[in-house]
Amino acid sequence: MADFGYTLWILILPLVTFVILGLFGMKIKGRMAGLTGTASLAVITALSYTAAISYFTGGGLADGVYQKIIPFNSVWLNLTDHLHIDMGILIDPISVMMLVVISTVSLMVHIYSLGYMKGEKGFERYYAFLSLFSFAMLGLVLATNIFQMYIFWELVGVSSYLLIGFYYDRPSAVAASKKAFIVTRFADMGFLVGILLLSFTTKTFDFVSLTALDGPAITSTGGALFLGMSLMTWSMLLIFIGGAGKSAMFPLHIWLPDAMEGPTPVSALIHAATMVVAGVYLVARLFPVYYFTAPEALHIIAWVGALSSLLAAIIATTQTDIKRVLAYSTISQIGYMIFSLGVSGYGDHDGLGFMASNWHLFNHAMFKALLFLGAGSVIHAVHSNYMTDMGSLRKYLPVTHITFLIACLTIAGLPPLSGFFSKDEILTAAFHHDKILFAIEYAVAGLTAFYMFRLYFSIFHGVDRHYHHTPHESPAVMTVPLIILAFGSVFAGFLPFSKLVTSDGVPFESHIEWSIAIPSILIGLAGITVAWVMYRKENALPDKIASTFRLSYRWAYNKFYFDEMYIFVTKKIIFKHISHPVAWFDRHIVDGTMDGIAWVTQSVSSMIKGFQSGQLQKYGYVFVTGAVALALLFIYIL
Amino acid sequence: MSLENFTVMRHELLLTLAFLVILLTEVFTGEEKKERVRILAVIIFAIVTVVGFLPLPEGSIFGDMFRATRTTSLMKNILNIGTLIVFIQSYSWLGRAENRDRIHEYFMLLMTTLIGMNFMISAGHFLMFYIGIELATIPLAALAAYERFRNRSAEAGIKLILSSALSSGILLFGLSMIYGTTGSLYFSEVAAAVRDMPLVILGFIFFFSGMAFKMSLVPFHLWTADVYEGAPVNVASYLSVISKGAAAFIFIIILFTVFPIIIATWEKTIWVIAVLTITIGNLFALRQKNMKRFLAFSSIAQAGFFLLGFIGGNQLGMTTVIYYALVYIFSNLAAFGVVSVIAEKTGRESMDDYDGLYRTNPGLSIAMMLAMFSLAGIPPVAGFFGKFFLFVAAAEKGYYVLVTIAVLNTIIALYYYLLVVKAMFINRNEAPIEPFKSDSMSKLGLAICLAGIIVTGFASSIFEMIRNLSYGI
Amino acid sequence: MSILTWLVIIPLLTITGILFVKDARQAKIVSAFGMGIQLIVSAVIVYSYVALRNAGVTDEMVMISSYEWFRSLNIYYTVGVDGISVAMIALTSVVVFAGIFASWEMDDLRKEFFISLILLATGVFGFFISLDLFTMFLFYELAVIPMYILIGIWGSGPKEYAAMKLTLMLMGGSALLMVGLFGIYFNSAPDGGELTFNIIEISKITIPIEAQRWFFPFTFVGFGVLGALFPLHTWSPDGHSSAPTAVSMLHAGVLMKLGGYGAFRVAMFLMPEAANEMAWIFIILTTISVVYGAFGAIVQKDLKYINAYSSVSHCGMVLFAVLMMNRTAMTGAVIQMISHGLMTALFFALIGMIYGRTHTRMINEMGGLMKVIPFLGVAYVIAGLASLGLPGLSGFVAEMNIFFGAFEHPDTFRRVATIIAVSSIVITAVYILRVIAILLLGSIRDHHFDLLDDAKWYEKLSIVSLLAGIIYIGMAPLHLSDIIRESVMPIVDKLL
Amino acid sequence: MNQGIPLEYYLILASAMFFIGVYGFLTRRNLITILMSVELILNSVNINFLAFNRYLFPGKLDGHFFSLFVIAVAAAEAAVAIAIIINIYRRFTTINVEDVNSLKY
Repeated sequence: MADFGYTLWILILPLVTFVILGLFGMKIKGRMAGLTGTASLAVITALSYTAAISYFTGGGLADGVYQKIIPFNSVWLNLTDHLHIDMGILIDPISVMMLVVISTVSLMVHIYSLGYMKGEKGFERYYAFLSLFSFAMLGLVLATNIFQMYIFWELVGVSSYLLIGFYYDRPSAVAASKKAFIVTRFADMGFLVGILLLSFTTKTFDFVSLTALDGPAITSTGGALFLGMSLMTWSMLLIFIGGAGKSAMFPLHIWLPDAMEGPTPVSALIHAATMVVAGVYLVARLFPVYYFTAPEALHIIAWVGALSSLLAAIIATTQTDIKRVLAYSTISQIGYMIFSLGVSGYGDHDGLGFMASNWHLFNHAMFKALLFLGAGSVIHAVHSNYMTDMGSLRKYLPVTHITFLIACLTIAGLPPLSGFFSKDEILTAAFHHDKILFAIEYAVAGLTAFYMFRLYFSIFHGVDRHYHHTPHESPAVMTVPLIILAFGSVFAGFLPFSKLVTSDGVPFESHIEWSIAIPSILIGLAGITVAWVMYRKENALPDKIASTFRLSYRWAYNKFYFDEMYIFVTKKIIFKHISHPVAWFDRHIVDGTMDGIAWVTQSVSSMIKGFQSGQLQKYGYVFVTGAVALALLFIYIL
Repeated sequence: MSLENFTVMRHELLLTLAFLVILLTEVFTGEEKKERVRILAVIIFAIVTVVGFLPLPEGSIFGDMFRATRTTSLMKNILNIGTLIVFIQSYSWLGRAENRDRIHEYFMLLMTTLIGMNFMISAGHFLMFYIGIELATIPLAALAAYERFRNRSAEAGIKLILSSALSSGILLFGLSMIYGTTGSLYFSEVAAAVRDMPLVILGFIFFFSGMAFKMSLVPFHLWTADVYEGAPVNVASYLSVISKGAAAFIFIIILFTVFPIIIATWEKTIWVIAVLTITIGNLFALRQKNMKRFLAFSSIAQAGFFLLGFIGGNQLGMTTVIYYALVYIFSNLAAFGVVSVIAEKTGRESMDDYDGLYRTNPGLSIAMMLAMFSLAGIPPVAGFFGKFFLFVAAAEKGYYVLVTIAVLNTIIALYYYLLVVKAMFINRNEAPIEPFKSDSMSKLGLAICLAGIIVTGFASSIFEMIRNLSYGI
Repeated sequence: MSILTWLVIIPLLTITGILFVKDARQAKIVSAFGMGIQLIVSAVIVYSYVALRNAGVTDEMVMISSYEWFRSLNIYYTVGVDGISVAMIALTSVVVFAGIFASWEMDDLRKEFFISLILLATGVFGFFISLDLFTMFLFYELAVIPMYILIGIWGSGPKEYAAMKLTLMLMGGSALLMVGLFGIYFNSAPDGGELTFNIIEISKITIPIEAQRWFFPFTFVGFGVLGALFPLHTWSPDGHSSAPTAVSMLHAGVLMKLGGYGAFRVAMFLMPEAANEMAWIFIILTTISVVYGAFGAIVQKDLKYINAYSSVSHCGMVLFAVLMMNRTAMTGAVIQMISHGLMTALFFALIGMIYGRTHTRMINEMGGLMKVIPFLGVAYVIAGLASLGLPGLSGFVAEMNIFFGAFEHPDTFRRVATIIAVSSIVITAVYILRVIAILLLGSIRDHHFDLLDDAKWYEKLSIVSLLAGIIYIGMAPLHLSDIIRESVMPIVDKLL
Repeated sequence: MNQGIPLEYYLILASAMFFIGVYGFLTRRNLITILMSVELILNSVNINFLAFNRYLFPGKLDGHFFSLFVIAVAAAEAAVAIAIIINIYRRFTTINVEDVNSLKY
């Protein structure tokens, strides 16, 4: 096996970059900061590719199985007698794949941002945050143990927070960043409790021993039953809540559309390609544990994924903010991946869903980053996020148009683009698992094609809006990443993924099941056709349909009122009925008791002042009474 | 009985001598030189104090009616120190024109009361004790009424003399019952003969209330505040410190040596009285605005704390009572010293007048603050040690409930002591007391007190020395 | 003389120095110098402690020196340290050092201010090095009482009320504590022999269980008042909000730690059986503290109130962890004390600096400050992130130790309490982010704020010294946690 | 030898005097009368001492001496008290005890 010691630099470099840019960014201002960040990430990308190539070309194989390699591990903190938090690097197929995804997209975003963010105030801060994010995300995927993952998980969250709130003078951005952080934090609490339960059942954090088939997790009996599910199931479910929060799964998805307040390249990197798939990665990482000890949890995961993909797809058809459409599309696609894990089996061809999920993750990263960067290019050109302000842009933005179209075709799942392959494998896996879920995903495939082409047609076709400033194509520093990603989207489908990333590390052969693939292609085409009819040219059809299905349209348009529900819970219940009463209780009851004691003392003091009347004879009276009372007390009572 | 035997009465004899010297100077000095008596008195008394510290043979004379031990001489020395400070503090007040012709009276009366207290402490017989107590009280009434031209002074005098007459009447009535049951008035014989029977208990309770009056324990305390407020500041300080300290000393001696057999009774009495005294004293002190009145109530509460040392009848108890008395003398005299300086210079006695004092007279404020902290029992000043050891003494005998009540009361006490600190340091005042320079005698007095407040706590040798001289039942 | 005693002597010398300088302006230089030396001495102590441990010294307490004081009561001035006290000493010296610089612009009665402040610090240092309950108690009260003066004179808002309430409640706590100490003292020789106040000596014997039942609550609650144990925490919001910057820093940063430290070093270490019996009551109370403080903080509008409630929550966490009585949780408790000490001191320093510029502490009157005072803003964000337990900053390390330690108990009661306590991390996030959003982000609400200056050099020094600690503990917790893990063992062993 | 008046009679007399004295102290308004009430109390004590000495402990003279001293001290007390009362009269122009209450609460 190859030596992967150099992978340590993948973690060190971005951290160093962050520290340098954070501390001295103000001094080295502007472009230099951007170039520093980009250069550092280029090195990281090179290292990642080196690692991937050397791993998959035999460096990771032993006895025909991809091994988990730990080139570096050291204790960071001792917790209990059994548990200690380590910091280390775990190299295995999925982590290596993630390295490639993250470094590629991140590098593209870094380069793209040189153009997109040019002249923005806080350019160096932007790159510092990007470096922090890269560090956190890479640390997350390379984690050797669940706790290290949790640590970086949180760091990813905070860098996401910082980047969403990059335009911190915009109230909407501030609100969005807060919301993103708090919602994911809430989910992370589930994650943490899950880790607590898991680690005290298994006495380890270590992924290698957790996922080992003879390890403490898989061989555990599952622990006591609680509400009909074993302790292990509960813990795995709670851990999944963490994943669902990060991956914006229903019903914790509400933060993601709002997160689009951040700069568009950030959306591309964090909220499309990398961070949001952390949930998928988490489940994939612990997949054996889920599969063997918590099948109920896996079942729930499948349903959550399916529902998320369906709801998000429906909502996406109604939104007019192009970034929001993409955001819901992201939720929908991640729903696919989660769902795919949920329906997967373990080992060999049974693990098709696992492989498909990761493959889709890989492909999705490419085309969704492309879509976002393309959207960024569009927004850059017309200075608006709303498709109602756009139209006929294909004339002005040729490169963007072509790459965007490629991405749309990819996500719609048309062969031979990469989306087709991974989606097809997912549907195949679903078909063998559960027919209802399969049907849902089929519908989603159609919806996806529809809303993506709705988007496409609205932006690049339709009426010319007579723009104030003629939109013009973005500079090369922005278009080159688009082209690179477009290549990725097109050709990623030809990677022999089932030879590389499998549930048990053993390569297997996968085939396209044409009986499933052809209907799915047709559904995709149908979606495109409907979109073509409705949005190719400006016409009354969309409004007519909207008014026909007014109620359902309004529900979908308002995102099924999830935001309102959350606001109700937080403002009306937590703020109004918990926090305010607590604050009141503290001020008036608890504090009032203390003041009350003082008040009582004072009043008693005033009450008894009559004894000191200044009358000598009253004094004598008290004196004699006191003496007599004492005498009586002691002679007759005590 | 040879003449040498009289050396056991050294303290009393020296005081008498000093008394005579003052009397003679009074007679032989001219009108214009009367003021010099002040300095003479201070010097003489300083000598008396120092001589009092010389080693002394233990013994008894007058057929055991007068007993001198190292313990009693320690107590007398402590009282001497306190009185010396009072003398020093009275210096400038006596310099007033209206007091000029009566300077010697002041000193002679004070010395007389001190002689009375010394006899009280050394008494081995209730007659000696009674004479001592009256000798210590009657001149004080005269002193309280010292300022002839002030209504309040006269009122204080009459309240003191009549209350104390009533109290000694009741005390004597109690004594007569004890005499009737035990057949003797010698401490040692009474101690042997006393029994737990109703008449003795009744007699004891009456005796107790008389003593409680001296120590101003609730409910026998009502004269205290009025007298302190009406009397001249220095007399009030003498009353609150020396008189009370002496009462505490003799009370603990009598309880420990005469009534050990009925400890079960007086423990309960003291328990009840201690709780009452501390609580009521604190509750009254809470509202006071006049500094003298305030200190009066605070000293009532302090008297309650003394009782914590009484209650166990243990050696530690007596140690802490004596130790606390010493600490209390320094602390309270410091407080009264500041009050007296300010009253002397500006005529103001209200707590409100102290607002913003720190900004005009920082030195006095610091002294007052330390005194307050010491009275409240805040480290690192001596009061902390004193209170802590008192509580230890009570806790040693398992009176945890009492200790708990007492420590909770220290919080109320802390509140009103902090009010003074607040007035001086925190409150702002439109017309604060003007900056002034104190005379050197006041400074000397305060300096001695402050040194005492600081040193007495840390110097464990003082505590150990007292401990070696104390005894339990 | 033991080097530990210097920790008490240096502040006293500094006070003397301040007394003798003529110009009040020089007072701050003398203080800074004195506390700088104190910082160095602390560093030397930490270093020599580690060296001793590395040399294989396994005594529970090291660097012990003892002087007889009150012979007849067997009271000694005994000092000595273990890993916990060493850590607390280091914390204290950092916070005091930062506090001096945070009050650099103090103008009214400057000499007195620094004297009181350093006197307070003397008490705290003395408390942490004491091994004799009497001296410990003495230093404890010595640390509390200057608060009155400090808040009363240099405070703001309803300062007299707040100062009085704070002092009386804390002294009320110490009154209970005193009763508890008597109980311990008089039961320190159940088989005859000499009574003692020495913690190590007492820890070797077993106090009769009946006595423990009586005196454990006294002692624990006595310390608990200072540790903001619900419902005796109400001095904290008023006190902190009225106190001047450096005092809030010292008080929340260090003084409140006396409560937590005492709770396990005295109450639980010496009376383990009762501690085990009664833990459930206090676990309930501290769990309430943790959640209640956090909820209380959500709706506050005054920056200091927010931080005060947050302190209630975090200090509740300390006591909560202490009551879990195992190695991990205890370690967590100590790290939480240090972490909270640093970050809350940082918070209060920043609040003071912001207040000094904007003259308001109401968050809704400010906004967008990040633009004009980025240094303070960024520091505030970091402190906030530390407070909500972000990995890489100190709060996380502490909380993880606490949660894992607490969860180690197999019984449902403690686990449920743990999960409730865990929920505070979300609530904390809510109020921290709320403050950051309103205070620092958004647009500037008042145009007077456009002209504010960012931090001065002394403010930066103060902030950086605290930040350094937070980040160091957060990034490389192993050193600290290993030192503490070793030192909690004797206590945990007794409790099991 | 004690076939005359029994001890109890003396004691009852003394007690009566004592309580009359106390009653007088508490109810009379004139300061001089109050002082006289105090003398009554002291005299009741004297009777007690003398009676106890005479009847119970005839061998010793403690009680007798004690009453002698009480008489002497009472005289001193009266002297000082009357002096102060005179001063009170000068200052307040009354010797009604109820009017002498400028110091209170």
